[in-house]
Amino acid sequence: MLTTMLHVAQSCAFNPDTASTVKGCAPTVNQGDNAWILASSALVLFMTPGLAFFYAGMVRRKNVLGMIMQNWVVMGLVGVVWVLVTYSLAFGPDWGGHGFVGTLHFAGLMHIDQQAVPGESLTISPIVFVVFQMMFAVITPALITGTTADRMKFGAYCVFIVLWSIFVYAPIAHWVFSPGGWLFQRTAEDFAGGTVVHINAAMGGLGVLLVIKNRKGWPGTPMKPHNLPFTVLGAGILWFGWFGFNAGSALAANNLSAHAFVNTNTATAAALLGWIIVEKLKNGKSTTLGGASGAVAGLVAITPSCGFVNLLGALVIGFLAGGICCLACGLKFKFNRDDALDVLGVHFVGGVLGAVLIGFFGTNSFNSVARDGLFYGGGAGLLGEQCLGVVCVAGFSLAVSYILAQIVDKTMGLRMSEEDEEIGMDLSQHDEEGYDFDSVLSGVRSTLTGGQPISPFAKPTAGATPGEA
Amino acid sequence: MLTTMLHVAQSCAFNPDTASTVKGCAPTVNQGDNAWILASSALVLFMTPGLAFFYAGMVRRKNVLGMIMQNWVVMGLVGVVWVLVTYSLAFGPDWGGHGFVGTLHFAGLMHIDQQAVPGESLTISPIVFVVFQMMFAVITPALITGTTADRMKFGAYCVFIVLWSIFVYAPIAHWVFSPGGWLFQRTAEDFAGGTVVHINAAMGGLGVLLVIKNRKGWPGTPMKPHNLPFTVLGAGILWFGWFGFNAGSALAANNLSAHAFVNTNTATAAALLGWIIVEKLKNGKSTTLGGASGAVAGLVAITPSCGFVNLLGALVIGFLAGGICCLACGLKFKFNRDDALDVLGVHFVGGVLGAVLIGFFGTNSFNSVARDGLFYGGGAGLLGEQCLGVVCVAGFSLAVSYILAQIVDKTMGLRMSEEDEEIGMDLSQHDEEGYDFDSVLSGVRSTLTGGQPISPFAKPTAGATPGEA
Amino acid sequence: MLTTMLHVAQSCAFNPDTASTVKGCAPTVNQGDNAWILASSALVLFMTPGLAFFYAGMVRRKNVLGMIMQNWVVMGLVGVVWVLVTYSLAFGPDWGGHGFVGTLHFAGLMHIDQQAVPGESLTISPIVFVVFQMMFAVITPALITGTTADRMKFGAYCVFIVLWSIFVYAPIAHWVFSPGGWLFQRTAEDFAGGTVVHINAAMGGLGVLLVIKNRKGWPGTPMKPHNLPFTVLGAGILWFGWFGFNAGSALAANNLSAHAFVNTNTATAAALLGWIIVEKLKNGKSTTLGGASGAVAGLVAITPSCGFVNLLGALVIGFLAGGICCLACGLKFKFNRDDALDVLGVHFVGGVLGAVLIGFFGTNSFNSVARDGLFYGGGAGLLGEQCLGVVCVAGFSLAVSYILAQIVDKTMGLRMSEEDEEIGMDLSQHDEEGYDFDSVLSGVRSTLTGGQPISPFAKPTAGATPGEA
Amino acid sequence: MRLVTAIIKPFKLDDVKAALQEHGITGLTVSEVQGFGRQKGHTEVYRGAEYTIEFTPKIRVEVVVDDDDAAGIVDVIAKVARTDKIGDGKIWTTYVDDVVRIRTGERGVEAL
Amino acid sequence: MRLVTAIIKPFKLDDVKAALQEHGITGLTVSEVQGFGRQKGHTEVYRGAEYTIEFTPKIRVEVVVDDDDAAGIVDVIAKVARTDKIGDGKIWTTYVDDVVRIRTGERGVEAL
Amino acid sequence: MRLVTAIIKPFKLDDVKAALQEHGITGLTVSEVQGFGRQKGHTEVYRGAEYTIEFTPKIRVEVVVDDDDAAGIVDVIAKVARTDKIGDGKIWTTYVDDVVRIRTGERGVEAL
Ligand SMILES: Nc1ncnc2c1ncn2[C@@H]1O[C@H](COP(=O)(O)OP(=O)(O)O)[C@@H](O)[C@H]1O
Ligand SMILES: Nc1ncnc2c1ncn2[C@@H]1O[C@H](COP(=O)(O)OP(=O)(O)O)[C@@H](O)[C@H]1O
Ligand SMILES: Nc1ncnc2c1ncn2[C@@H]1O[C@H](COP(=O)(O)OP(=O)(O)O)[C@@H](O)[C@H]1O
Repeated sequence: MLTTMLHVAQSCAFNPDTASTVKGCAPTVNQGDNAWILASSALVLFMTPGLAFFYAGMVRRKNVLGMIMQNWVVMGLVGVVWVLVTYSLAFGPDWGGHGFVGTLHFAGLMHIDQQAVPGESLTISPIVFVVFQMMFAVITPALITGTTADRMKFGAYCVFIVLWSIFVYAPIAHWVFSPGGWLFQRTAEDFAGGTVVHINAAMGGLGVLLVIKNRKGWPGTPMKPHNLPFTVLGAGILWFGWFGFNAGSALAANNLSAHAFVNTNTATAAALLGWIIVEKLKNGKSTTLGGASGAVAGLVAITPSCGFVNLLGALVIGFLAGGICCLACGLKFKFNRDDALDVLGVHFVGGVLGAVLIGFFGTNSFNSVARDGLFYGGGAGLLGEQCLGVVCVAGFSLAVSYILAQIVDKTMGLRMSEEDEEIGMDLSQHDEEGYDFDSVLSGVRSTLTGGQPISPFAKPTAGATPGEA
Repeated sequence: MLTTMLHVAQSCAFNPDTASTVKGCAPTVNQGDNAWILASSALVLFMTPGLAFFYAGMVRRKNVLGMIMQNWVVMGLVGVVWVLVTYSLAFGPDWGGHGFVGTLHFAGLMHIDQQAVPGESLTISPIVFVVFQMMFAVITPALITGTTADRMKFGAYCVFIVLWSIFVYAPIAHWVFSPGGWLFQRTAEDFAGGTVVHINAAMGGLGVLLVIKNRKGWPGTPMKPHNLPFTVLGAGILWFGWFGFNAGSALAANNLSAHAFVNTNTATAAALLGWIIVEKLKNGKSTTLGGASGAVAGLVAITPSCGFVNLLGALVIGFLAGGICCLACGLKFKFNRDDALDVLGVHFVGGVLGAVLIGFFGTNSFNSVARDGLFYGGGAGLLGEQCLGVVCVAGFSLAVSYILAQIVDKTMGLRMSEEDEEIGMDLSQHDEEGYDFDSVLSGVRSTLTGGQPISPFAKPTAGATPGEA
Repeated sequence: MLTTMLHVAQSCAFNPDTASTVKGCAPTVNQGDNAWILASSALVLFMTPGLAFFYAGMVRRKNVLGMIMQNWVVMGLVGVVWVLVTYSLAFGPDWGGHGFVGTLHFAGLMHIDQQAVPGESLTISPIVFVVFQMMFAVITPALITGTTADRMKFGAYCVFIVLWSIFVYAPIAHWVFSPGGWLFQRTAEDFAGGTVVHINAAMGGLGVLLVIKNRKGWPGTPMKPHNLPFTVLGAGILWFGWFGFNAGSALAANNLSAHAFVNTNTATAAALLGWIIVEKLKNGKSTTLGGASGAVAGLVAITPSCGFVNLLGALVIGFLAGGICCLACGLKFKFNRDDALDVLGVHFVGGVLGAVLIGFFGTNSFNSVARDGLFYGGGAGLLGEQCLGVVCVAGFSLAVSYILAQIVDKTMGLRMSEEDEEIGMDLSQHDEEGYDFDSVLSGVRSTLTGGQPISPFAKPTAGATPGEA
Repeated sequence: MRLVTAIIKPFKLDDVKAALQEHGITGLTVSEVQGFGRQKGHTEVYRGAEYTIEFTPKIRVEVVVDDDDAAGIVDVIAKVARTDKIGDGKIWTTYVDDVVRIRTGERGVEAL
Repeated sequence: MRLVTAIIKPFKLDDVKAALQEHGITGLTVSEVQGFGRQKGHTEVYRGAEYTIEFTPKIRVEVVVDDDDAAGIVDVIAKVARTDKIGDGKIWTTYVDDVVRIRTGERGVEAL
Repeated sequence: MRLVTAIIKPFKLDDVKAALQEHGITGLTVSEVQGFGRQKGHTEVYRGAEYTIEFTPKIRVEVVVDDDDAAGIVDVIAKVARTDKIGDGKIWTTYVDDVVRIRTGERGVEAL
């Protein structure tokens, strides 16, 4: 993203006064680039249901729907908040020139024609940029649910997500992705969101975790995954969609997208192997959950770096991410912090690895706006910027997330009651059950009680004659 | 779709005599547009398996495969019928100039080079248009199964679907989508098929429902969803694929596709929230099934309007669709009509909302061939056209569907026997069971009886020595 | 693929000396083509998880994860091996001019700028070609698991797959797909991999089967599919992804891709119908598994032919493939060879049908580099080439696969112990269980024993206070 | 006291439960079982491989009752669960020494 | 010998098992059942259609013990499984003629 | 009459059923249970968290038979279900007062 946006920044894009209208620039929209970024946007959207399954398979049966719903509803909440407010906060003209947050100039997508004008190098429609970026804003808060699984009240969770999108996601996206952002201007490199998405989400989760504490009974009570095929299905969808995430971040269908694509796949493959090899060495057997987790760790780690490293870099970053994240997942027991589905172990550790290793493996051999890292003669400057970026994003996200969680907890209560937690999210939060497999008991042990209370104009159906129309 | 087709109509496209060949026009095929519509076609194809899971999760376990199969087989039936006959009926040169149905000029895709020639504005290959439209023709009859779930005989169902494609879908697609169609020429607006797909399918379902009546025991017998994660999986696939459906209907990868894309996502997000808010207010809790249903309601409602309204319009249409469809689902109990999976409540109500609200929210601010609606100073003219379109499509579809269902019922019998219904579709229609989870009993309670009767050249395998090769 | 590669071969592509650099040729990269092939690559990648579900649904519950993992890990293994070695073996400059295998010139993607240079007709980035081809190399060995299901040791399986990729896949891909390959030069036609992928994988499976023999208890012990919805989900993903596989093999978003697309869908639809009609006639009922299998059979058969036949050809090939593969699945009982999930019946028979029928139905009416088959006045020449291709690929693959399987078996042991097979792959190979649905027993019958042995820096957590943070 | 065990057709559970409640029974325990008997199973076909499922799903209902009630309860179940078709199931009774209600520690008839 | 059958709340299984082991029991058999009694079930809502689930999931524990141990075992279970909330379940004992350990063919108390 | 209850290894069900049929038994009822005993369970590992599953899946076979047949039936099952490995299971018999065939209302041995 950095690559192309840089040029845009240097031309006219973020100065509403000089910007020409879409119509005027229309000929420079390249339909091929548009086609790829539209497809990429759809791919990234699909990642959120994918994540829902990745997570839902790992929780106990009684929480399957609660987990799915927490991910699903983010598509609704952020989908609306983004076009109304947060897009503008993230990508609007910088507010006051501090590089901290954007103004509300593009709120409700007003004046959007003035932004992301096809300039010297940005060849996609402005709205395509809006929707592509939206999908990142959607999946990021959804990642938080992996840490906080099984114990948040649904309503309070929704409120938290909206606040978090506004007060955490939008500023950080501005810092890193927007040409006016202060990290962007220091040329900290983050191709597709290692800091903005992964480190940010993991710290968001940690912030909430410090408020809501561990699950009841953890770690003593066994909390086995209830449906690992779902977890692998989710991981498969994530891998698939991540090509849009990473290769789409070139904002064009050019050679750079191709490099990002091959790096993404290579690192993911290497991380998959890295994770299961470590498992094999430590436990004697490699696991399917490990294979799925390793792939995700690789995808996370290559996210910031896919446009800045070469194939060797991708291989090393991926392999290290797989192996190290595998080991890192055990740490939560040591710290006695119930990061339920290992968001810290995978997204924080993987995200940091990916961001920091750019400082070593970065090379501008195929990406002219990229800088060389330590191993390619660029000195430690890039490494310093990368570390600065990681620390600032992590620190800001953790602090503000913790404060937001405290506010919501004090006002509405973030955590479910012990009894609700025991019953499970599905029944306690949604009055639903995930599965009804008891082929025999189904339909006999339950009774349809009363009518359709949901309809204001429908009378109770007690009088309806069954089976007759 | 309307947008681009209009120009095509004005040039040469549907006059076989003057049409140039593909080769001649080839340079004007834009590969970027082709790329997006090819991708969109794949996305829309994927919606049908998605729909299968959306529905299959909602029925009882004993009907899971029957439901999946009814959706799956449509891809086979319509996939063949479309290229042989119905494409031509829908998009062929108008027959007799009444705007009612096309001729068989393109049957078997003959002379297809003459159609959809890259003219002034249509920049995709003719065959790309054929396959993109095919996917709409596939999913539309599949929607019917939501109303008629759990009680149709498989063979008779297949016959009905073929007839329906020919006698209902093809003419209505001609009316609305083909430049020669009478509704098209009155400039009734339907960007991606609110009338052709959703209202049409819902009325098709109602037509069948009036013939086959309610499920045995409905509404007294509980008929709980057996696998809600599958339903959400299906909804996720639908949301993903719908970007192809709606943004692909611009038939190019241009600014209009971008607008359709952002409107689609915005309305869907708003509808998701609208549905679960209404649930929360009425029942005290919002549900996962509601979240999934709300998204689908939003997707339905924005389908006709995504290329004609601005962001505000999309927000309002989506939110209303979510809330109102949620309430509408209760109506079936009042009317004592077993619309099993609420196709009327979601697709009819949502489709009507989306089509009619164009009359209010329509604006030509970003789509030059669009008309302004009531709220944008365009007067009531557009609203009138929209209502006319809705009424005519609904009336025609209901009437002809009812007649076709009667014919099939009188000749082959459409409805399963009571006993088969009790046993479930999986065993009674297909001799299969969806799941075999009884880890322990599996493989002991069943016996492999006899050989492989399916093979004409294979002898019974009774004599085969187990476990030896 | 053949079409476009041919021209490339004739220009400069495979001569490293004369090749211009990417930068020099960059203007001739068409972003629309790039967009479609990037999207296609993502689609084809998605097929492998799809295949995992297609297969995993058909095995018994106790093997669900083992089956998924065997497919999943291929994405890791081949993902790494491909960029390091096998891409170069397959598509590198021919080694010694025999057309047998490529050199290591492109190993590690070095010198990749010299290859697949946008020449006269190849308009995508070289790396895009690499990743698109990678996805084929990934899914092909994964297909083998269908034959060998439920009985291979995980570690030995991984070793076998790596060897097979190098010694079987790479040479055959070179023969058929690389302009330097001997079959390519004889103009044997294989548009998207009927020989390279399907016949090759099926023979690979047979090679292993001859070594590891039948599953314990087969055919006497019942081995019912445990989750047919997963199988259909997988088939749906396969159908969706196959558009990338086939229409992407045009390596552009042009009219040829459109033809390949419509042929793919048409043949698949016809095969779906062909299979269930044969079932209906033989067994009295058609099945969901049949519908899914028929679609896959059609996809297999149209793979080699989609760019060389017209609509009629696609219809006939599809319908025949559906019907004949359905009958062929019974043959394994006659031969007493436990091809567990019918890879021979579907991929070998379907692949051969598709490849050979090009000899009859091939036509150059829309693909200028294609040859006419028997039915279009081209004589028997093409048929001869097709048969030669089939026989050579099948023979080489079977022989080398058998030898590799023997080597691995003699050194590491390929087959699980009887006891492990009885326990199932999930527990015996991975210490995991697919599902934990016993809502009640879950969490009570198991105990979290001891700490997190995986982490070297974490102490056992025995002392952690449950439920407190 | 007596333990009445009934193996019945699943779809009869609702009626049986209602009838027992009417008869004054306040508690019972139900489980899913697979029955083998005169009733035939069914056939499933997967890619031409035919499986015969010889067991049919049944429900086991268990009620502990006072000795005097046992015969009446058996009659009620026998009447309500009957469809006159093969596979309607069996009822048997066994002698129970002692019953405890865990919540209160009550014993014997009090515990029911 | 006696067969002790206990219907308990699922989350109590672990404690009951541990207590029985401490009491010297070396084997038991457990199954999932659905209980109906004073304890109310719960409600589920799907698109506005409300279902009442009247059965609650329970665990059935079965232990065959020597006659002399029966009373003690019943007491142990009754104590450990108790939560004082409705639905804690029941325990009953029945008389067992004969027991065989399949592996060895041992009979009676030896077989336990 | 007697109720013969056998806890066996799942994969033995087929043989047991066949042997009982040969012995003249026309009906039986089977259910899935979890056994705890001398036989060890297994271990599962998820992201390094290790779970021990102490229960092993078993099948419970129940047959009501005439008093005279009981001993023979027990012997048949004991013989066929035996693998000589730990965990083969148990068989026990209890006394049954009364049996009813629901379909016909027949009682006692007639009802079997
Ligand atoms: N001897 C038996 N012991 C235990 N259960 C039996 C016995 N005979 C039959 N059953 C149970 O009763 C059910 C119905 O028996 P079946 O012979 O099919 O029909 P019917 O009772 O109408 O003659 C069987 O499915 C089985 O569960
Ligand atoms: N008469 C009975 N026969 C068999 N099981 C019973 C009987 N009464 C109750 N149960 C079982 O005991 C469980 C608890 O009973 P319930 O009446 O809910 O609470 P409590 O035992 O605390 O009074 C029920 O769910 C049911 O499984
Ligand atoms: N006292 C008992 N009461 C009820 N069931 C028992 C008892 N002891 C063992 N079982 C059952 O028998 C099964 C086998 O017992 P186990 O001790 O593992 O092996 P074995 O019978 O070979 O000594 C157990 O899994 C359990 O289901």
